Amino acid sequence: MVRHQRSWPIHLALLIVCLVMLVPFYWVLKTSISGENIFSYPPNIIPRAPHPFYYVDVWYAIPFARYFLNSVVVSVLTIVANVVLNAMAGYSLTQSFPGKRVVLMLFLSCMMIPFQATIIPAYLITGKLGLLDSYLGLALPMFSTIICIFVFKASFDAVPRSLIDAARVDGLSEGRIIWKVMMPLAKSAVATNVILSFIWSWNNFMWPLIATRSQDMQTLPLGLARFISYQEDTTGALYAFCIMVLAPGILLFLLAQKEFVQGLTTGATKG
Amino acid sequence: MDRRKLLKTGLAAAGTLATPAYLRAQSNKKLSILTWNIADQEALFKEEFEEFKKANPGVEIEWLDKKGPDLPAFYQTQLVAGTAPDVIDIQGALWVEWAANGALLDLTPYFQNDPAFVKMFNPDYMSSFVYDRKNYLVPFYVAKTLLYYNKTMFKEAGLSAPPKSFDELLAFSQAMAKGEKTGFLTLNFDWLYWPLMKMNSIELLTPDYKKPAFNTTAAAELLDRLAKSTASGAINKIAWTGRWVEPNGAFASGTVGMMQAHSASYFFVKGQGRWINPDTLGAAQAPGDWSTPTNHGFGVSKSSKNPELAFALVKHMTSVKWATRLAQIRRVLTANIEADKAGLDSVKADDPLAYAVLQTQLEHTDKMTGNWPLANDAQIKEAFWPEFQNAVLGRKDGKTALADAERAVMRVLRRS
Amino acid sequence: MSFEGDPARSVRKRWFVSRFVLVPCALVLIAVLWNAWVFTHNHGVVAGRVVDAAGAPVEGAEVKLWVFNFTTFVEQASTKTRSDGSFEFAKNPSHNIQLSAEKLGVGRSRIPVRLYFQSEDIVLKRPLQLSSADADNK
Amino acid sequence: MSVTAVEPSATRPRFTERRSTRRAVLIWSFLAPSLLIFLLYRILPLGWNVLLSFEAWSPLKPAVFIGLDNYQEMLSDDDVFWQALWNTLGIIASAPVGIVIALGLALLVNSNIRGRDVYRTVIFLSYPLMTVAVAIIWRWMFDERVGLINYVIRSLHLADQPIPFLNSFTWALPCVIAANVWQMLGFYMIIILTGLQTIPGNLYEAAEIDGANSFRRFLRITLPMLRPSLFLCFVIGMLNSVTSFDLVYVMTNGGPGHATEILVTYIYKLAFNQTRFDYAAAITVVFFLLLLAVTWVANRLSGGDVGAVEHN
Repeated sequence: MVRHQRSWPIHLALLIVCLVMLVPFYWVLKTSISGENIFSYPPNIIPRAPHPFYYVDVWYAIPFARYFLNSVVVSVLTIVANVVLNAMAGYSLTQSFPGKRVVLMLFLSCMMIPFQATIIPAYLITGKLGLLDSYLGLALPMFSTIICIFVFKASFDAVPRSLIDAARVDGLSEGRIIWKVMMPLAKSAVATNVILSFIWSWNNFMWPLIATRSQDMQTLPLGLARFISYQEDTTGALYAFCIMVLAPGILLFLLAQKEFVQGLTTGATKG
Repeated sequence: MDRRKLLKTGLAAAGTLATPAYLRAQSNKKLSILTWNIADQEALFKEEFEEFKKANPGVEIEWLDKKGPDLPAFYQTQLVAGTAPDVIDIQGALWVEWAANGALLDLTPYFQNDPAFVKMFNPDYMSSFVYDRKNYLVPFYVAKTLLYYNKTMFKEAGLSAPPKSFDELLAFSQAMAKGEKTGFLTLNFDWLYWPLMKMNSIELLTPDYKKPAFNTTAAAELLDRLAKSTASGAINKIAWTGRWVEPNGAFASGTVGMMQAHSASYFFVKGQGRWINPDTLGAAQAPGDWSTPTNHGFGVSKSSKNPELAFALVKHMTSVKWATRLAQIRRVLTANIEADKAGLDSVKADDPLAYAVLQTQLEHTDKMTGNWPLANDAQIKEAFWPEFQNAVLGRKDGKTALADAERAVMRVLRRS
Repeated sequence: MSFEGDPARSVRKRWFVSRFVLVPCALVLIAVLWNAWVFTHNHGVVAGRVVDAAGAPVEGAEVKLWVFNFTTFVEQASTKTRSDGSFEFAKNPSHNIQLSAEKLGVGRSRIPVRLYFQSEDIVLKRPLQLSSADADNK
Repeated sequence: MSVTAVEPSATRPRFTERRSTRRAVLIWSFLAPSLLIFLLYRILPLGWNVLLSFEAWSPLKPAVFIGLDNYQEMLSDDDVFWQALWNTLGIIASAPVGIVIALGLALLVNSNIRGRDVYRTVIFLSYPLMTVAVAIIWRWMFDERVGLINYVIRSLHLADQPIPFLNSFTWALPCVIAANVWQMLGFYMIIILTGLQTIPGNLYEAAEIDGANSFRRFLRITLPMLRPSLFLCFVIGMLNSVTSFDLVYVMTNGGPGHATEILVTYIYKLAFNQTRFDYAAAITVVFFLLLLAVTWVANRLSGGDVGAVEHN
């Protein structure tokens, strides 16, 4: 009874928030299928005479398939590397060892350097590694991300010590402890890593711009950027492009969201 | 175990992906060319390159294209890495800075060896690519500002001809402004608004380019007048806030009386505005025939391994044959006199209005302003424009704005 | 992240029917079907008819095929209508075209045609109707 | 990774020394890859910037040591720098707002109401989006003529004239901030949720027995326990926002005037549009120090160990 009286304001509040979160999507989607005369007021709330031709335009405006493929490859590389490296780093941070604070501070301070300021050295380094204009070169700078390391650390921290000690008593090696005891309890962290690292690599814009030379190494964000530049007159097409670029990310998220969102609640918890 | 296997395979896979395409294609007879956001002409370029390769066997050409805002970042990174493209297509005044920095090759000797080649081009456009008596670029395609006017709105306001003076320009704008309708617009990037200053004989710098010359009472008054007209809606404020899409779009919507923009705008506007035809749209010179160019030119990087070949490619791409093709397909002028004739003829037939627009680009090429051979043009632009913006948008009065601008510009000049 | 292959079979089974497999497969299937359709219908044939204001077929009207290039439509091909007012273009390369028809004394007309993919075969439902009034934006 | 091969047979809990040395090796070898990446792509570039900030250099020009000139110019003689600095601080200051909202949301969706997963999903949905696209979307929402926001405002008669949000000196920055909060909200919420999950339920039970009402329980238990998560939220969110460049670059490109110029965009423009890498480097260093200071303060305030989630 009590809950029933209480729950409707919660729902109301949440519904409003959701509305705020969703309206922009709708607005763009609407524009992408109906276009918009930028200079007629008022705008139509409901798409008038919707048609898919803006998407057709986008498809032929750039080698979409190719860019798409590139983005996918880079993202996959990044995701794999992130899950592995971050798990390792995250685990080490749960241990107490001399110099831990330094490492933590170091990691954190790494986030305080805007990428735009590192373009030139990053480019030179990648060049020294001979990775320019290659998938690996595109992905490498994002192979490990601080946030995700902390996410792993947090969920490892939440693994009850007793469990680990028990495993030690059973004589499991550290590696096995991580793999058999901790990882299963850190599913949520893995999901988070997959999604976040995908997002970052998928959305990365400045680095591919600098690190790629040949046309067929370009990634989707570059396509979008080029699109803004002169195709911008075809309003509808621009937003169609937005949708086409965003779709994969959203799709992946919606697919994994159960593991992701539920993992966060039922995942590694309860000290 | 399986964990390790997984990792191994992962790394192996990554390794195979890690061979850069263009490093594999390394060869000493290799040219790379960087164009400025003209990827839409891929087909044409491919043809040009094929022909060039036939003429010069064993040459490979790598074609790169970046969009305007990104090109500087890309090119400069390449400079630092020592892998700058041999040939580069540059717009606006960027080239001066790079020329001054020693990034670009001085083409003067090549020009001297080949007077016939130089003669092909419009001397005025050619001379806009000279920095301290040296030629650095060859015109690729060119444009300068003109005054578009909406004949329908002119009729409504009882106006017959486009304005002949700055005062008329403001008066006409005022006459046409009511409600949604505004009188005048200008593009504002790359000094494109400078003709407005020039009409009132205001100079940016002293002739020796050593000191600012714009901080005068006349200039202050001008800014205040512009601010007033903007506030009253005679001048659409998009003129001071928009870059490319907004102003052109506004004019295309048919609610703006006049727009000062370069010829490229015509095709944009035509694409958006159904109303446009020779009876509704007029193209004229701005008062005093002043205009600001935004030209594209081909330069050769000093770091180029084989500059002769690079220059040969430039000559090839700007030759009458290919310049003509470009002019016809892209509906632009190339400053290549013959090519432009041919291009104009082909346009004349199926788009008389485009013809009229392009025609203006060949007239009064001696009255071009707003392009100073300054090694720090970008910095001066950055120092001047925001203050100008403050003034015309009514955040500061002209006098203060100009004073601040002068201080900022002084700083830049002092540094160099 | 379950790499323990112990209850392998059942795990694998569940994995195969999970949405992580089904959704991508569905997408791939759609893509394949669509491409199959495209490859069988992209000969670039554009056919239609030209009629006058009264709706009677117009013979010998000049029909032009305009193809979108950068920001403008450029003339790609032109033909004359047959006795029944019908016309047909062979190799239309584009997905965004305009058709203009004109015959002295009868009038002119120009219509935009959007295609779902490049050089899609299409037969215009509505004929181009010539009118003496000056056609739009040209 | 291969260093982890430890034979189960050889390990008995009493061999603690060997184990501990092994663990040291293990720990550092686990950290190594990440550290290497950061060294290559963060630390070294930072060093490069530091060196450059004391020199006069541009591509093709030999570097000349000029001491503190760049810094002097920045602090004494560059209005734009200060403007950009204030705007950046403004964005930093806006992070807590987003976090408070997110905290509220997290508490709501943490209560076991129906369809909470749906709510979570929807609220988080904005974070996976490409920032460039987000910028485009919001530029479109804020559009003066047909932007939805202006439409709403005008149809509610809150304003008779459309507001040129992104072109107005007063509105541009708030709009950018709003877009930023919109994108980060879901992220904050998720982090806070994870934090909430790690609060042992028995604490609440105990408090309930003590008869503390929900508000006091929130103050006494939830908030203190959440401190680390909130700190993490602030730091990560703040750093994300101020070091991300796409949003401003696409929405306003720093304009009008320099109304939305932030340090990142200014650094970029200086380096690549004005070829002043040296000066940009100096600003980068100052920017870095600024963020370091802010983080340190936040760390003090939250009293939390960086990113840690305590249990005791």
